[in-house]
This record gives sequence, structure tokens and C-alpha cells, in this order.
Amino acid sequence: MSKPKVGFYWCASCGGCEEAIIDLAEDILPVIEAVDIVFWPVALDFKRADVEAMPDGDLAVGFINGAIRTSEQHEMVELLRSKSQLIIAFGSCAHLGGIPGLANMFNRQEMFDEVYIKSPSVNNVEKVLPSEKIDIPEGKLTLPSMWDTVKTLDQVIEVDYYLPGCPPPVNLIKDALKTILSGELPPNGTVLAPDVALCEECSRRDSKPEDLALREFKRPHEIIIDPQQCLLAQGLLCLGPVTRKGCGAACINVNMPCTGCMGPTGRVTDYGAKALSAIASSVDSKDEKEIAEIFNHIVDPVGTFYRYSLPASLLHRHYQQAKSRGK
Amino acid sequence: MSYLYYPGCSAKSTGKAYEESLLAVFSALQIPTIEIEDWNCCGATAYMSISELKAFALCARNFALAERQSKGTTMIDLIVPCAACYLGLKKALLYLREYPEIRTKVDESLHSAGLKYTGHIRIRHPLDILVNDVGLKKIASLVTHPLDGFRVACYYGCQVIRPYADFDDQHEPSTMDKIVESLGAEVIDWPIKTRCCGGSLTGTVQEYGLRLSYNLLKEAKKRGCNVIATSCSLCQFNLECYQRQMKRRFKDKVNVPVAFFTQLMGMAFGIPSRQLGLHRLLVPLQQPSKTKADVGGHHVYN
Amino acid sequence: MSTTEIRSNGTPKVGVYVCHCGINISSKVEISKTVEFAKTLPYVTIVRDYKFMCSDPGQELIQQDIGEGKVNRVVVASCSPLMHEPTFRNVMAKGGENPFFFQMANIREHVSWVTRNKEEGTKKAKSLIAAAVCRVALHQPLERKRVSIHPDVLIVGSGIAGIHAALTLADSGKKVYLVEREPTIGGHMAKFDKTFPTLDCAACILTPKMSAVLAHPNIILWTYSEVIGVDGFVGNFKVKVKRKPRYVNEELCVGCSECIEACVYKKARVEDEFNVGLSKRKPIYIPFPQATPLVAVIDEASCLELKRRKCKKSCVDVCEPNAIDFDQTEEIKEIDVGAIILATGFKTFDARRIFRYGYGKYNNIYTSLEVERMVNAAGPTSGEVILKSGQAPKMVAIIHCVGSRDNNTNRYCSRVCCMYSLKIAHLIKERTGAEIYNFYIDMRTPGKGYEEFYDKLLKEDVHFIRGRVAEITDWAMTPEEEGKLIIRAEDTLVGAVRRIPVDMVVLSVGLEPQADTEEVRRLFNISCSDDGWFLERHPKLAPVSTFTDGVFLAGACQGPKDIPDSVAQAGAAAAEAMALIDRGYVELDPNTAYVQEDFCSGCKTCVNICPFNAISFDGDKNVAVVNGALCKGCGTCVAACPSGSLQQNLFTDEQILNEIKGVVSYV
Amino acid sequence: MSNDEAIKAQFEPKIVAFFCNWCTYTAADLAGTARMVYAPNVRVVRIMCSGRLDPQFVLAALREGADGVLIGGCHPGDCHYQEGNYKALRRFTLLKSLLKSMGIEQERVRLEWIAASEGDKVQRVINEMTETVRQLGPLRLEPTIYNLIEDSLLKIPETATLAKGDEL
Repeated sequence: MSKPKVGFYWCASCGGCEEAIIDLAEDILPVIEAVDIVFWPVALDFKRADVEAMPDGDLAVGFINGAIRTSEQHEMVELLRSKSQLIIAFGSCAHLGGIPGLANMFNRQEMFDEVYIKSPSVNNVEKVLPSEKIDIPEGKLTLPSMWDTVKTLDQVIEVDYYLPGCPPPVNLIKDALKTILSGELPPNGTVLAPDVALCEECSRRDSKPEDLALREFKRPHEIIIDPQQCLLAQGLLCLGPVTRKGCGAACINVNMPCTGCMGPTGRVTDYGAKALSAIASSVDSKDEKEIAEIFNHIVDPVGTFYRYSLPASLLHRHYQQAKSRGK
Repeated sequence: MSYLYYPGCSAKSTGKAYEESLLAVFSALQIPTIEIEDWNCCGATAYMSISELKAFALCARNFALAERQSKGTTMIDLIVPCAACYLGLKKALLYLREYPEIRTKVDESLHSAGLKYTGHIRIRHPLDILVNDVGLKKIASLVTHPLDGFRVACYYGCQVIRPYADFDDQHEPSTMDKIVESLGAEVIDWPIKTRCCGGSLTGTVQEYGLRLSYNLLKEAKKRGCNVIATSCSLCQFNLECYQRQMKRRFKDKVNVPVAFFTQLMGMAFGIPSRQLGLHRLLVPLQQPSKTKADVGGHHVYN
Repeated sequence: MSTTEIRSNGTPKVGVYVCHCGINISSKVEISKTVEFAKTLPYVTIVRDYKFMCSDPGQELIQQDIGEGKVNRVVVASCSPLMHEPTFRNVMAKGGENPFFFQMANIREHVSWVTRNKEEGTKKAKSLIAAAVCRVALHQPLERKRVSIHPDVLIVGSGIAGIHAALTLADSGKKVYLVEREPTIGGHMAKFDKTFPTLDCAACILTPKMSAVLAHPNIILWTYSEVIGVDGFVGNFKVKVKRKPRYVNEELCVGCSECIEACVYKKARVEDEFNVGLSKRKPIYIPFPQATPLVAVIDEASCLELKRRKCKKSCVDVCEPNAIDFDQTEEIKEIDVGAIILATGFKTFDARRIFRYGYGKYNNIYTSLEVERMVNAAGPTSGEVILKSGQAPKMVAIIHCVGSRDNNTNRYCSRVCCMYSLKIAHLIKERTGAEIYNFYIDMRTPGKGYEEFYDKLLKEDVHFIRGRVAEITDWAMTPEEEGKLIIRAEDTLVGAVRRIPVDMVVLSVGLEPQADTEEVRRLFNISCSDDGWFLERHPKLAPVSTFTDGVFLAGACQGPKDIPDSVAQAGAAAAEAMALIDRGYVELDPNTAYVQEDFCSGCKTCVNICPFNAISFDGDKNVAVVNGALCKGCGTCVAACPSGSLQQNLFTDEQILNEIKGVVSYV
Repeated sequence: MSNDEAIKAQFEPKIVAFFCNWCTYTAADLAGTARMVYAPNVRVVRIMCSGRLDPQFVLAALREGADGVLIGGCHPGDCHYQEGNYKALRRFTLLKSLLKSMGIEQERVRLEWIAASEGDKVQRVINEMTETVRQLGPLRLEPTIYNLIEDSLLKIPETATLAKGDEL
């Protein structure tokens, strides 16, 4: 019988997720043994038409990485949804909105102004902005429309499983593929990574004190980091306790605090709020002023606590901007 | 710290000595006092009792002028020595804040005169300023001629501390006592220091008015006081000017000098008596003999 | 937001019961509309309304529906859970369902009683009911933990209330620790001469009780001691008591007073606290002849030896039993008790706070407490009422409500002043035959035999002038006023201002909370009402309980009281404590935190969040462990847990999030 | 714009309150027993201690459609659980700065210490809060994620024109 067909697609992402698949290295061979890759714009030459040509549900699995922020991405993922039996949100951006999701601190207008006009490296005297339709002698050119709000994949289509991480760790990808090929599918909506926080697999676990008392927050470049000791204990804002494990504490092993790309555990609704709560709880002060002082060390709360999950957060986006859109 | 100064009518007539001594003392303390230009009546007794609204409008005009004069200042402190003005202006301030309907009417009338009042005014009595802004230390430091032998009855009267007691106790005021003590004088225990002086009764139903002020003088004298210090032009007037009538009516020669507390301060600071308007006193105020008069009344046990 | 998986007792079948509470609720909440609305809510199978859900027939409704299997979750929309939650949980149990498949919607205290019109009320009620329904659907079956109760009781304060409570408990066989801050027990009552309305002598009725306390095998009496630490919870309090050194060995001292005679101070120079400053004592002293224990005490402030270690210590020489011990040091006792009764009493109002009454300024103005001592045969004047001059007063004024019923001081009525003023009037009259003027606002003499006492006084031609005194002055206006204290007051019955010259003034000072009420309150973790008295759990139904289980109130520390009321309340407090202890155990609400071990990452964030050290870290399993017995169920750790692996029974994230959804998104 | 004012005019704020069982909830009951009438806009969720308040609850309330959130706990030093209210204070402080950077008006979230005896304060705070939020107008976090898609349909800026394909 013919091998199950799979497709890969990328939306608003950096390409790192594609790299992650390449990182499977020789392990990609058995994959190719097992499946037919029938759609993978980055690696192989397929067109939208090819997908449209497929009968519905023809794809066993559609792997989609990247957040959704343009009409084109929206169309494509809807198309893939109809063609695939399973859709897997691949990587932080598809899962939680990811780094591109931080664009939700602004609206489209602001971003266009910044990128195409204000940015120092830009010389755009006529202030030309990308427009969705341009008439030229040869005819009419169109571009997809760019949305105001960046969205997670499951905010636009139904998603069956999530592969977290920026990018997803190779071993998780392998396990995911195994599970799916095995046919023994976990319940819908499962995040294909262990549902325990990172501390558990952290090499510095035992050096974390029971009486953590934070009085200031340092940033990695400000101190010489002890490679053995728990980073929180060194005053670095490490989000390991809040973040799903599965990466083997890759960042921490190279002296960088965890920034939460694997997202929250299954019992947490809003990553940022939970992170904030945990960190604030360990702050050592009872004085209103002093407390405020201590938190002033956290330069960019949103960027810190929602680095990968702003669109997936309960608030989704910057509120005033949304309002100013005057919808 | 600078203040605007609202004299009120009495300061220019019967209570001239009050103004003279006040300004002298304040300049000795290096407190600049700028008089409000073109100030008008505070609307005290007469207006207040006939048409409050007119009274408020009058007060508001003074406020507006004050604000215009010291534009930019977030909060203007208005020195108001006269007890009646003090009360009148305070009341106006309060009503304008509390009752929008009054405020709007008053604003209209101000507007017609091209004036505006925003409410950045505080009414301050000299006693308040001296004790709370200047401080007793500073005052004591300026004393060059301590008032030895002066046994002073500090007389507060009614309007300065009632009904709005912002800076002193309504029933047991002590700011003046403290100031006078810091001048080296002795303050006598005189439980009636807030009793009525007769106010305008003295001018209308004299027998009652006289009785009231006589009570005060008699008791003060009985307690060995040799000068009464006051903070109100009308009190000073009632207590001092009618002592002859009292003699006739009550067959009792009181003859107690009644000075403004600012005059005593001036004396202690060594300011020439003319600048203090001491020459205006009807019952002359001289350095008392050192022998203390025997004291009636009770004293604190042990 | 949250998955409503099927719970152990099957698919949620929620019954909603809306209470009219007579018209308390129905007057501001459209019951019928509310009922219709409730029917539309998820999982709701039955909605009923009834006049009084807390009544037996009301409870029946619920039990039946449970019995017939129509409902397995219950929402009662009525009063505050603080009022009837236990009631309805029992109903659940009686119906054969887990008591915690229950949620209450507070549509009385939080809706009908605080909302202006019916429309608003109905709307708000709906939203609260929706919240309760959404929440209860996620409730888990829970069990109350039973903790055994330590049978001993601590009583703080040994005025008449403390004494009575102690004796009651001790007689029932309970071991009682009675802790008193002063060197002797007896409190204010020991200072009084006679007691109203019977006029029997205070000492005669009090001292027997005092000796009984000392003699009682079940009472451990610690005078001159203070509670400095309270830990634990109902049934299992750990209490630290500081025993101040009295420099006299209690066991050895026989109370012979030789030492006092012998003290190097030939004259008594120190203000005598017991006689409220009307007399002097020596540095070594016995507060009063019937002091209990009858043991001398040396006060550090004035004793030469203790101040500068150079005194010839004549006291030591004369003390045959060698009881005096200058090396005595403060001692900290640690005890376990199951219940605590606070009987810390009151302090009298400081009359200096009202200038106009000249207390401390003029002679011969006394507070009622001073007069109590004065008229006491054992007092500083051996019972004679005399002026500073030594003569007896001919005219005496008694001013009521000094520091009571007055917006500038205390707004409340001190309850005892009218009566003791009458008593004092009687006693002074009896001793001096003076003319006595009572200045009162209203005569308040409710109580057995009180009104009769008032009548009696009226017949003793004591004068009563209705009007608050404006001032007391020495300003004489007429010769006959010379040298007197003049009372100025409006006689509101005559309608004239009067000046009444008198020789002596008695200020009937009101009762105030002790100066250190705030510290004591914190120490025992209870609340105060806004006038500063300890707050009872319910003004009518739980007058001696507090919001902290196992801590009870007796006497005036809860509010002004006379002796009969204090004794009655002390009895009540003792009974409550007894009931608690004799049950033998307490059931703790199961709202404790628990760790989902499979999910816990061992990040230790929660460990030192817990103020009760209920959370420890298990290194081998690398998980946090909650000690259910120590956990008090605040849920602070749950909010802190970064991975949502800690949860709180009755308050899981899921339940609260659903309640939030319910409270906003349905109405 | 008049349209907005129109909305404001008949706008009844929805406010979710989280009250601790021992002080503030009791105070609210007291306000009830004392029949202190106050604005009906606040709906109370009871938690044992303000320390139980997970910032997620605040965001959830806003997301579900609340226009403001009020948190009530025991006065500092009075916590029935010794320190819960301090934990609440720390979380609240950080949450506020987060909300600020998310463009949500600070006044929409408020923390108050209210003791069991302060029924009048419950009344005051609730009335104030309701007024403040009324002034701020509705917090339009609705519609929730599922209709965020229409949410993203844009008014076309002059510089660009919407291509057919964009109409969803």
C-alpha cells in the first residue's frame, strides 16, 4: 500500500523550524522511508495548485510552523486543514504566536511606518508602503493583506497537536513522528512534550535554594554567571519553573536563562500571568515602594513574560492599539 | 515663603495699631507681605446677615484679585488679621467649594467684572502663620527685650477659632499663649479667653455689651493680669474704649491696658513704639513693676 | 477555559434553590425571573424557590431531590456562606451526597440588602447564581480532616470575667492557665467599694472567688505575666507566656509585709497604681490587703537595689522565709491549649482629653474610679469623702457621659456610668450628706432592679439636671461662687443655662478598649470593631466567639459591660470552650492545598511561600509535599506554583476560573 | 465621537471583585447587614485569602468581559494567614506594570485593604470604582479569540487597497 503523505508549510516564522527538520540528520531517512513528503515549499518545488488538486483528507499530517498574520497564510492553512487528517502546530510561533507575536504590541499602521519609513536604514522618500493592489502597465499586481493582529494557528484553524519549542527539539520531533506513525494517537489538542516544568530536567536543579528571596533582577550581561548554580539564585530571571520541559535545558546549559519557548504546562492558562505570579511570589519585601523599585529592574515585562506567547495570552494584544483601530 | 495680605477695613481705622504692629513684626521676621491691590469689604456682619450671596460675591472678588496678583502660584496664603474678615472669607471659601449653585452665581458676577476665581486660596490668621510656619524658636530668637513682669491674659474672642478651628483648639486655644510666653512674659490662667467681648452689642444694646466685656476685664484683673493681648480689632476696641463707661456703670475702675498680641511681639523685638502704634492705646501700656499682684483663682494642685 | 470532565458522582446534575428569606430577598430580587434564568444554566436539572431555605421544609426539598437522584450538586441562593454554608453542607450529607458538592450564592448580604431597585437586584442575583452553578459543576468530593483537641484552656485576664470563666472550667475538670499582667488578680472590680444596684460590697463577693482561684487544683495561676506568642490553631494552640520577675519567690513569701515595713524608703514615694494615684506605695509592695496571690512584688523602676545595685537591702534581712530574690529573671513558659478565652477588660477614659472639664487643672475634680477608691474603707482616705483641704464637700456635681456618647471622643454609650453614678451619688450622700447634682443626657437604667435603684436615689433628694455640661471653671461671677468650681450647663428641662458652684466634681468616665488592644488583637489573630472593642463572630448568635475558631471573648474586652453581664458572658465563653473540648476533635475545612506529584517539577518555589511551614521538599522524589495538618488553606502557594501543579481543594484554578466565567458571561 | 459617548451613556460597568474570606468578604456582609446601598456593578468571587489570587484570574475576568477588577484583602499585618496579603501586593504590583504596558488603564484594576469592620469602606470603594470604570468606558476585550478573525478585517488605509481575496 502507498505510504502516508505529509506536508510542511511555513507562515510567519524565521525558518528555524525547517532547520529543525534538517537537524534530524540521518534520522530523516527512516522518516522518508515511512512517509511521502508531498508538499514542502521551502525544500521542494510545489505550488498551491498542487495542494488544491488533492482530495480532502489526502494528507495524513500537515506540519505548519509560524504564526498567522496575512490573508495568504490564512488561506493556505485553511486549505491545508481541509486536505489533512491531522494538523500539527509546529514550533512556538504556530503554537503560541512566538516572537512574531510581539508585533501585537502595535498595529499594522505603526509597523509599516516603522519598517518602511522611520527605520534609519530606509530611504523611502515617496513614503511608499506595500499596497495590496498596484496597477502597472502590464496589468494588476496584488499582495496579500497584512493583519493588525498576529494569531496562533489554533486561532484560525482547528489544530490536532502541538510541537512546542523555538525550534522544537529534535528528540521531540522524532517522538512525535513515531507516535503519529504508530497510529496510537493521544487525545486531541495534546502538546507533544512532557507536561512537567523545566526545573525537573535542569542540570542545576539541586542548587536551587528552598528559600529563594529575590531583591533585584540582573541581566545576563551584567554578571559573571556561575555555571553550576541555579540562575534564579544568581538573580537572573530564568523562567524554567514556568516552562514545559523537553529541551534538556539547552539554554541553561550554556549559561542563558530560560525564556520560555516551550510554553506553559497543561494546567496553566496564561503563561505570562503565571510566570509573573511565581516570580513576584519570591520577591523579598513587604514595602509597597520597595517592591515597585525591585520590579523596575524588569525592563520590559511583556517582552519578558510573553516573549513567545503574546497572541496566545488572555489579552492577545496591546489593548489601546486595538481600540485605536476604532473598529 | 511669601503671603498676600488682606487688611480689611478696621486695619485702616480703629484697628490701625494692629496693622502697624503686624507689618512691623512680619518684616522683622523677614516675611514679605504684599497687600492685595484694590481689595474690598469682606462682607462681614452686615452683608452676611442680609444677603449671603452678596457677601460671598464680595469675598470672591478679593480672592479673584489675589489670584490675578499672584498668578502662577498653586496655593496662595492670604494673611487675614481681622477676626471678622477671617471668618467671613473662610466661610465664603467653604461655601464656594461646597455649593455649586452659589459658585455659579458668584462666578457669573465675577465674570461680568472680567474676574475669575479658581479656588487656589488659603485663609491664614497671623497666629496660625506665626506658630505653624514661622515657629516659636524663630520668634524667641528675635526677642531682645524680654517682657519680664508682664502678666498677660491672652484673649482669643470668638471668630478666630469658632466655628472653623483649623489651627487651634476651639475651647482651649493656646497659640497666642505660646507666642506670648516665648516673648518672656507670663501668661495667666484665664478660663474665659474665648468668651464674647460684646461684639457689636456694645454699639446697640450697650448695657449687655458692656457687661460682657466688663466680665472679661474684671476677671483678668482679679487674676493679676497687667495687660490683655488680643487678636481682633473689635475685641480690642470693646475692651479698651469703654473702660470709662464701665467705671460709671459698675462702680469699678478696671483700667487694664488692652494691646494687640503683635504689639507685644514688637516690644519684645525692640521695635520702636511708634511703629507699633503703641501711642494709639487709650490705656497706656508701661513696663509693669516687678512686684507680682496676688493671684486669685485656683492653681493646679501639686 | 476549563474542561468539565465527569466527576466521581457522575454527570453534574445541579439543583438550584432560591430563597426568598421572607421578603429580605424577594423584595429586591424578582424570584420568578431568577428561577427561569437558572433553568437555562449548564447542568441544571432542577430549580426551586422557597420562603426560607434554611427552615426544615426548605432543607427537606434539597434532601428529597438528592434522595430521588434528581440532583447531585446543589446551589442555594440565599444569605452569606459565612452564615449558612455549614447548615446546607449538612443537608447534603443527610441527603447522602458529599457535603462539598455544594455552593452558595450570597444574594442577600451582597444583593438584596445593598441594592436600590429590583431590576438591578435581579440582574446581580442572576450573575451570582450563574457563577455558583458553573463552579459547583467542577466540585470534587472531599472529606473533613479531624484533629484532636488539647483539653487545656488559656484564659487571659483575671478580672471578674476571667475569674468566673476560670472557675467554671476548672470545676468541670478542665485544666486552666490563668494569665494576669498585674501582680494580683481581681481587675477593676477589686477596686470598687459597693456594687449597684444591690450595694453589696464588691470585696465581699469577689475575694472568695479570688481565693477559690488560688486554691483550685485545676487552675494554674500566673500573675505578673503576659502572653507573648500564639501559634497553631483551634484545638492545638502553642502559647508562649512571659513571667516577669517580681523579685519575690511566690512559693516562699507569706505576705507578712515585714519587708515593706523594713524598706529603706521610710516614706512611700511611688504612685500607687491600685489607688489610681491617690496614694503612694513603696518600691516593694503588696497591691492591696486581699491581693491574690498575697505575695510582695518589687518594681524595678523605683527599687534602689535593682536600679543601682547599692542598697542595704533591709527587706532581705527581715524576710524570714528568704523569699526576696534580686537575681530572679524573666521566665518564658510554653504551653499547649485547645481553647483560649480573652478577658482582658477595659480602661477608663482619660478625662484630661476634655479640657473644658478641668481635670488635672483644678483641685477636687475626680474621676469615678478615683472616687470608688475614696469611698472604699480600705482606700487612701479610709472611706472618707474629703476635699484636698481636708473638709467634707457640701456640694458635689456628678457629670455623666464623660468620654461617652460624644462625637469628639467615643460615640458609644458606656452602659455602666448611669448606674455607677447613681451608686456614687448614694455613697457620697451617705457619707457626707452633701447636695448632689447629677448632670445627665439620658438616664439609662435598664436591668434587673436598676430602674428601682434610680427611683430610690430620686427619693434621696439627689438633684438630676438634664443637660450636657459645657464647662467646669473657677471663674466666679458672684461672691458665693468664689473659691468654688462652677458647673455651666444648660438645664434642658427648664430651658435655661445654669451656673452651679460646687466643692467637688465627679467625672463619670466611660469605658475604652485597653491601650494595647491592637497588639493583643494581632497576637490572637482576631478583629476589632471600629470603636476598638474585640469583634464577636456574630452580634446576636455568636456573641462570645471570634472569627478565629477556638478563641472566645468574655467581659468588657468585647464592649462595655457591667458585672452581671460580664459574669454571664464569662459563663457563656466557658461553656463554648467546654463544648469544643468535650467534643474531643475539630473538623478542619478541607480547603487545603495538595501537590499533583506527577506534574511537580520540584522547583521549590512554593516551599518558603507558606507562612505555616506546611510545605517541605522531598529530595528523593524531587517533589513538594504539603502537610495537610499544618496547611491552613490560604492558597497562596497555589497562586505561586509556576506549573499549576499545586491546587487547593474547593478553590482549584479550574473552579475559580469557571466561577469567573459564570459571574461575567451569563448576565 | 458621539457614538462613543452614546455607548458610555448607557454603559453599566461589569466589575469582578476578589474578596478574601476573613476581612473583605466579611466587611461586604457587614455592609449588607447595615443595609448600606451601593452600586450593583461589582460581583464578588470569594477566595480564602488575597494571597490565593492568581494574576491569571484578573486577566481571565477581563477576557470574559469584565471592565474592571477589584481585589480586597486584610490590612497589612492583619492577614488571617499572616502574609498572604503581602504576596498579593507583590503580584499585583507587577501585574499592574504589565497591564500598563499592555495599554490597559491602571484604574481598571484596584487593590484595597478592607478590614472586617469596614463595611462603609466596601460601600465607598465599590461606588468609587464603579464611577471610575464608568468614566473609562467599556473595556472591549470582547470578542474572544474565536471571532478575532473578523476582528482583524481592517479599514483599508489610503496607501493600500484590499484585494478581493482578502474578504473572508
